[in-house]
Amino acid sequence: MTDPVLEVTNLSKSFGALAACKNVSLDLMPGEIHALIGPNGAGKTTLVKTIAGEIAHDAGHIRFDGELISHLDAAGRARLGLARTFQISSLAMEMSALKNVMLAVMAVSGEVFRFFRHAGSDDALLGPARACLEEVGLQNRAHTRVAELSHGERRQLEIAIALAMKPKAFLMDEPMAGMGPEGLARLSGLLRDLKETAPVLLIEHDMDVVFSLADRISVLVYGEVIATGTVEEIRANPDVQGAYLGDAA
Amino acid sequence: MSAPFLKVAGLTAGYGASQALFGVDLDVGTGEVVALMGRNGMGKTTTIKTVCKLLPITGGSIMIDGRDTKRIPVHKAARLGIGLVPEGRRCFPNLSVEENLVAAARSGEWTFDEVAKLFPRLAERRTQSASTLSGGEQQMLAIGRALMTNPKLLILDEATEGLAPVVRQEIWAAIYALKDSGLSILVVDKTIRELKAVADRCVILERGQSVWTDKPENLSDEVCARYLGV
Amino acid sequence: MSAALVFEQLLNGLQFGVMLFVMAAGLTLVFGVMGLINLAHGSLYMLGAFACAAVAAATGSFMLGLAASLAAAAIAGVLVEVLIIRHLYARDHLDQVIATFALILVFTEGTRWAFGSFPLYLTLPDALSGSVALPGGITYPLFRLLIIGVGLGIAGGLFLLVNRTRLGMRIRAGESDREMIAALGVDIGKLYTIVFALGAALAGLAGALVGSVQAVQIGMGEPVLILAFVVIVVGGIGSITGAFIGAVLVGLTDTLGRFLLPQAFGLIMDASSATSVGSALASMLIYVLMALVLVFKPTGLFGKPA
Amino acid sequence: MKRETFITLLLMALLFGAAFHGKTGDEPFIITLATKAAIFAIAGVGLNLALGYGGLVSFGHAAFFGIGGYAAGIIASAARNYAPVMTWPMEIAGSTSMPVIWLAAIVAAMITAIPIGIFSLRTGGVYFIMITLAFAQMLYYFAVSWPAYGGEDGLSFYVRNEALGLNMMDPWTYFAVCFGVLAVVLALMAVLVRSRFGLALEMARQNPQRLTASGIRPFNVRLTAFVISAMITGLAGALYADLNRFVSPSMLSWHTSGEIMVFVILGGVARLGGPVAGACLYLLLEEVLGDVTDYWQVLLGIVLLLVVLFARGGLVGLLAGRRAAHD
Amino acid sequence: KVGMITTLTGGGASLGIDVRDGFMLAIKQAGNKDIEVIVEDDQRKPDVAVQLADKLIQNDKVDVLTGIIWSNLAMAVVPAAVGQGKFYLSPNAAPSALAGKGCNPHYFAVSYQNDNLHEASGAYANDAGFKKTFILAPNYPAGQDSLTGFKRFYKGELAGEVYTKLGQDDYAAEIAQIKASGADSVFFFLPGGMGIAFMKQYAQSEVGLPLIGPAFSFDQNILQAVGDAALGVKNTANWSKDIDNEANKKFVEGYQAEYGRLPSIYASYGYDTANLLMSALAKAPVSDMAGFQAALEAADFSSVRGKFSFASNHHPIQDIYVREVIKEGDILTNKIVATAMTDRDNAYVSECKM
Ligand SMILES: Nc1ncnc2c1ncn2[C@@H]1O[C@H](COP(=O)(O)OP(=O)(O)OP(=O)(O)O)[C@@H](O)[C@H]1O
Ligand SMILES: Nc1ncnc2c1ncn2[C@@H]1O[C@H](COP(=O)(O)OP(=O)(O)OP(=O)(O)O)[C@@H](O)[C@H]1O
Ligand SMILES: [Mg+2]
Ligand SMILES: [Mg+2]
Repeated sequence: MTDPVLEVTNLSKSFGALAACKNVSLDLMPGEIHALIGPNGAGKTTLVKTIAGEIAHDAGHIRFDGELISHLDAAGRARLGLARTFQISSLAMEMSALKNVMLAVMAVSGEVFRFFRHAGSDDALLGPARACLEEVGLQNRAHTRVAELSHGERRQLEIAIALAMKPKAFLMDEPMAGMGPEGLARLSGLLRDLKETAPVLLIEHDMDVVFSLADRISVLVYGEVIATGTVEEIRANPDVQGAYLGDAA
Repeated sequence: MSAPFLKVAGLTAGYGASQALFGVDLDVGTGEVVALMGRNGMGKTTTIKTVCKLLPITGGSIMIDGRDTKRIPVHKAARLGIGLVPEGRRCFPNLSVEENLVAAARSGEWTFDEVAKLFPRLAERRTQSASTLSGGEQQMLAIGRALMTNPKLLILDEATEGLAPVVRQEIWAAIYALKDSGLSILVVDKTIRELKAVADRCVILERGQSVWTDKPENLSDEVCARYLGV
Repeated sequence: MSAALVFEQLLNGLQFGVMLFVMAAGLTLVFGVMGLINLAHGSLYMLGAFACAAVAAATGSFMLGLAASLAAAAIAGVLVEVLIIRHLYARDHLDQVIATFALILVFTEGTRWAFGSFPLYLTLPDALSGSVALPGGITYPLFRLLIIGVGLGIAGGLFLLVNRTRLGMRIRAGESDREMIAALGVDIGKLYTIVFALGAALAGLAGALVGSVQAVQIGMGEPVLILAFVVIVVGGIGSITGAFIGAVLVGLTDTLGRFLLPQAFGLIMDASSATSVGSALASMLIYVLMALVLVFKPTGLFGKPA
Repeated sequence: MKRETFITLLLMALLFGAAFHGKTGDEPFIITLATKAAIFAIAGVGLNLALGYGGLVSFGHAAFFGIGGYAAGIIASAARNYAPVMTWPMEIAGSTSMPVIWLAAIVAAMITAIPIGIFSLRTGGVYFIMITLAFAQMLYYFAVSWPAYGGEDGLSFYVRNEALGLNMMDPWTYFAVCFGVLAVVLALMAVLVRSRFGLALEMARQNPQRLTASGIRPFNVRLTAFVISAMITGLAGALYADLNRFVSPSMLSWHTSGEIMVFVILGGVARLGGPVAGACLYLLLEEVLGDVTDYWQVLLGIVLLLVVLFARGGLVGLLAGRRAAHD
Repeated sequence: KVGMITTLTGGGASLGIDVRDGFMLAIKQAGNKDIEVIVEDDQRKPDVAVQLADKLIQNDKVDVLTGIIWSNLAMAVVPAAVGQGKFYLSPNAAPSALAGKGCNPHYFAVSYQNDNLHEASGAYANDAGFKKTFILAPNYPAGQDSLTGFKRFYKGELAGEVYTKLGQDDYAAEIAQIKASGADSVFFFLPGGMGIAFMKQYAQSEVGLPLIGPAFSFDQNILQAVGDAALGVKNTANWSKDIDNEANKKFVEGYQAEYGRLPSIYASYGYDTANLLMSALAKAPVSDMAGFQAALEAADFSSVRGKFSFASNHHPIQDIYVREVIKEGDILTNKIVATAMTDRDNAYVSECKM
């Protein structure tokens, strides 16, 4: 049996009296898309934030690529190959779309403290950045300021940036939200290809997408994982239907 | 049918020098639900912003309740009865949930208690700062906030984004109820299936122009493929 | 060093703190709540003091002077907001810095032009001057007790205004997203004019009150400006409670530092150099305090984490 | 050539032309004024790296300006008095050589900026403004009341320091030196902001969360920018000390911080030529309006207001238009 | 050609304006058309002052500089100016550094040496029989010099010695210390607004101990702002408007007629400076450096202070008086009540080698 790329054991996190994650255990195997679903406010984003190292967890362990990473900060974890997308787009509004991606390319190359060479004409950055924009269908918007992109286009850019980091695993927080049907189809295809190189922990409220893409699904309710299983198992689970799916099952 | 509550004709608008709308026609009658559709970046949000006077009108006209809005400021336009749920939520992060709701409230049937009935989660989080709400909770807050201004025309720009399926169903149910109570609604959403069920009419935008306006029944696969990419 | 002296110095520190709060109150509103960097706060303070002195001299009534200080500063506030600040909300904060810096020049030299270069006479009416005996054998100037009262009153009033009224919510909402609050039907422009004028009026009142125990002169607003910013930042931007606690903390630190540091150094060196080293350190003390607070609490004592 | 680059060159040409006019017209004071503008422009270029490109609004750059100035003053006056600058932990002799003094000023500014930066960068936004002010004020009060180097009275060293055997007391020569330094600093800055580091810095300003998620610590990037910025401003301080043959705590006061900031904002934040434009305009106004009336500062204020209200993005913004998204 | 660098804007403008007005009055009264005065505003910034000096010397080619109010500005300008061979006549600031080792043949202080008035206060404290004086001044060189000057002549015991923050406005803590110290008198040097604030607060605290201080806090322009709180306070000065001599009468009356206000001590320094300059010019042209210097040294003019001569380090030898604040009608002003020191030169004469 292969080892999981990402393994979360008994992770807990509270905000004051509110326990956002309680004893969550979860893993991400190579080559899979593992969907994380659950009602609003269940703690999904919180879980992603603790895994990414943006907020500290109270208890539990996070193992990535076989190593414990709890002691690393967010930047350190990103450098190990853990890329995340944000539920609410987090981009540099005054930069062009291309530059946003170039920065990610540069970050993985590790050569940040270079003061003299012109970055904007550096093919080592430009080439991969252009390729990533093309993957998400933004090649025509490369030189547009992010502030001038529409909401859906920004969502696509989020994905392009994550791609540019060439990570070992993706944490995607509602990547499809705000994207039109066309972008949705494109991204679904992209994720299917991508999971072979790097598995994806996918948070998504669009059940059509989840059911068609996910290899495994975990359901988080009130901070607890109430079920993990295949699409069929989850669809059939009455608890999940009641708490989350409604008619969408 | 009486004159439409919102009447947009030949509207052009844009962001400074870059024009984004090149002629949008759109009517929303009293008690009518109109769906505004189109691919990403086609001008849906821009249309809505212009209707709310967040962007200046550069050509064409917008009439709300029979009044030309060309020269009136944002807050006056809102007071003509528009309740906006903006794209990207835009809750006031430094205010608590309750403060977000009551800050701009105007009297009418929607009160804090009514909103709490629709979204019990908001009542639970009453004193929490809006900046720490989950994405979905913020979305609920934005909808509640617009309702508390007791508008005559509710504008929802991707209001169901990031909401769990159950909640989304509740919102669509609420939209039905609102429509029955005589509220006009202009809605942008990406789930065509649900839109079709609730809308009286659909308007499709392409490159800043309204290119197709008709009943949702007539939204053929061919039209969808051509304008919406499905 | 007797216990009575220490107690009196504590009282002095507290009183100085409250006085700082009075000086900072207007800025708390404009900067702390509206989020507007207003360097001209000190100028409005000066304007209030000059208006009070001029009217008090002309009419012989201190009370009329106080009213004039409120009115003059409020009017100046409205003018400034409508003519200048209003056009800058949508801009970078830095544009506000330079615009209000320009206003300092205009106000300072404008006041000098109108009132001459010499300090003005402004002193308390007999009814408010003199000392009262406190328990413990301390006599304490009446007016300073009065300032404590006024400070507490303003603090309470502002707290209620900002945290308990819809006006307060709307201002705070406007600080984070003006466009959105306007799109919800609030005339945020008018609201901001009113609040700015209120902040200006408070600055003017503080100028008149504090000016009557200090000097009414050109340039009196500049040190106040920095102090007021220190107070607000130590307390945490946006929090009235914070500004109040911050003011008292700064007041106590400054007063006790001035008093105790030279004595402390006196234990380890000769008297003369102890005074000089001690007071050199004392003059830096509030900045040390601010730096320490911010290093340990990067958003001030009561500020919301970013 | 990009419009902004062109404007920067044009500004430099104007500055040079003004000084040259002073030389040919036998009005040495114009040269002195141009020198002052060049020096403040250097300080502004330094600040602009932190404030404009890095979004780190430092209200304490007077600290570095003053530290640079005092480094120059102390070393030069030590040399003139044949006394060592310090004897512990090692003995350092004074010097009157400008390059040595510049280096010392840069290093002194760096040494001061590192701890200030480490502490200040824990905060952000307005808190950053105020904590940098706090550190500068501490130094200011220290300098005012510390008697060793003249306290509030400051420290005179009478004659400018020397370099390359040139007669620095000649205004034109000294102007040429300062102008040269300004040109070098501008060129460095132009390269720096377009480099990889410049890209990271821009992201640190616009969206630190994204930078972190990409694996780069915003703190490191900011600290580096802050320290480089301080070093440039420190160098300007040393030049200013030499211009006046005098240093005093007023170089450390918040007015100086404010003034440098005004130059940058007036000229155009995050614009290469911004500080040059700002310093030149401000000093020019001061000079011209001073002759009009005793109350000239009212006029100055009004002109500044007009510029802010009607020139978005400062002077360079007015001339060059909005910055394009890609460059 | 005279270049005057003085403070005309901002906080300290009143002093600069008085010096300028006094200076101009003297020239006008003398009907002198040969002297051209170029006045520049230093904004109270040392660096600006230095640059203005450069300007006046290089561009306007002035022969004589004057006008600076503040010691720190003087320290910045004077060495540079005399270094370039110009004469500098100080109408106010005269820091000890320029009186002792830093003295220069081309530098003349017309006003006093900085320590003088403080020394006189010390001497007066003895005369008044004070045994336990509490002394305070701001913590900067002039403040430190002030307390040193006071102590140089004061023979009693110190009840306390306090340095306040420069620009401080609230003195409650110091006043409390004074009350607790068991002092029998208070000496303070707090120029400008600091003095106004201190005296008002002192009066409100009803401490009641006698105050003494140098004239700077009791200047004609400040007194009105202090109000009745200043009444009866003793201060030491080398000039007062009631000094009885022809020159002073002409000055005081002329000043009131010209500017509509009573002259301040700074105005008197400006006036004397101009008269000294004109007296020297009458003897030798500036181009004759040695001759002009000798003519200045002779101090052959009628000073509003009465006796006036220069010590070997170019600082005045003069009488220093004790004045008391009184009310003349509605206006507060000073009246001489005693002489604190006669023919006082200064403590640095021997250090000056020129
Ligand atoms: N800093 C915080 N302080 C207090 N409560 C918080 C904080 N951050 C999150 N919460 C609360 O924790 C709960 C979990 O939030 P989280 O963002 O993880 O939800 P989510 O599962 O991602 O929901 P959604 O699907 O709506 O995005 C929410 O109820 C939220 O209000
Ligand atoms: N602030 C802006 N400045 C300039 N152009 C803008 C700005 N915002 C949007 N645009 C442009 O205007 C056009 C219409 O954008 P709009 O946001 O209205 O699209 P949309 O239909 O709402 O798309 P989405 O479904 O992605 O939200 C797009 O081409 C977009 O790039
Ligand atoms: Mg979430
Ligand atoms: Mg949109």
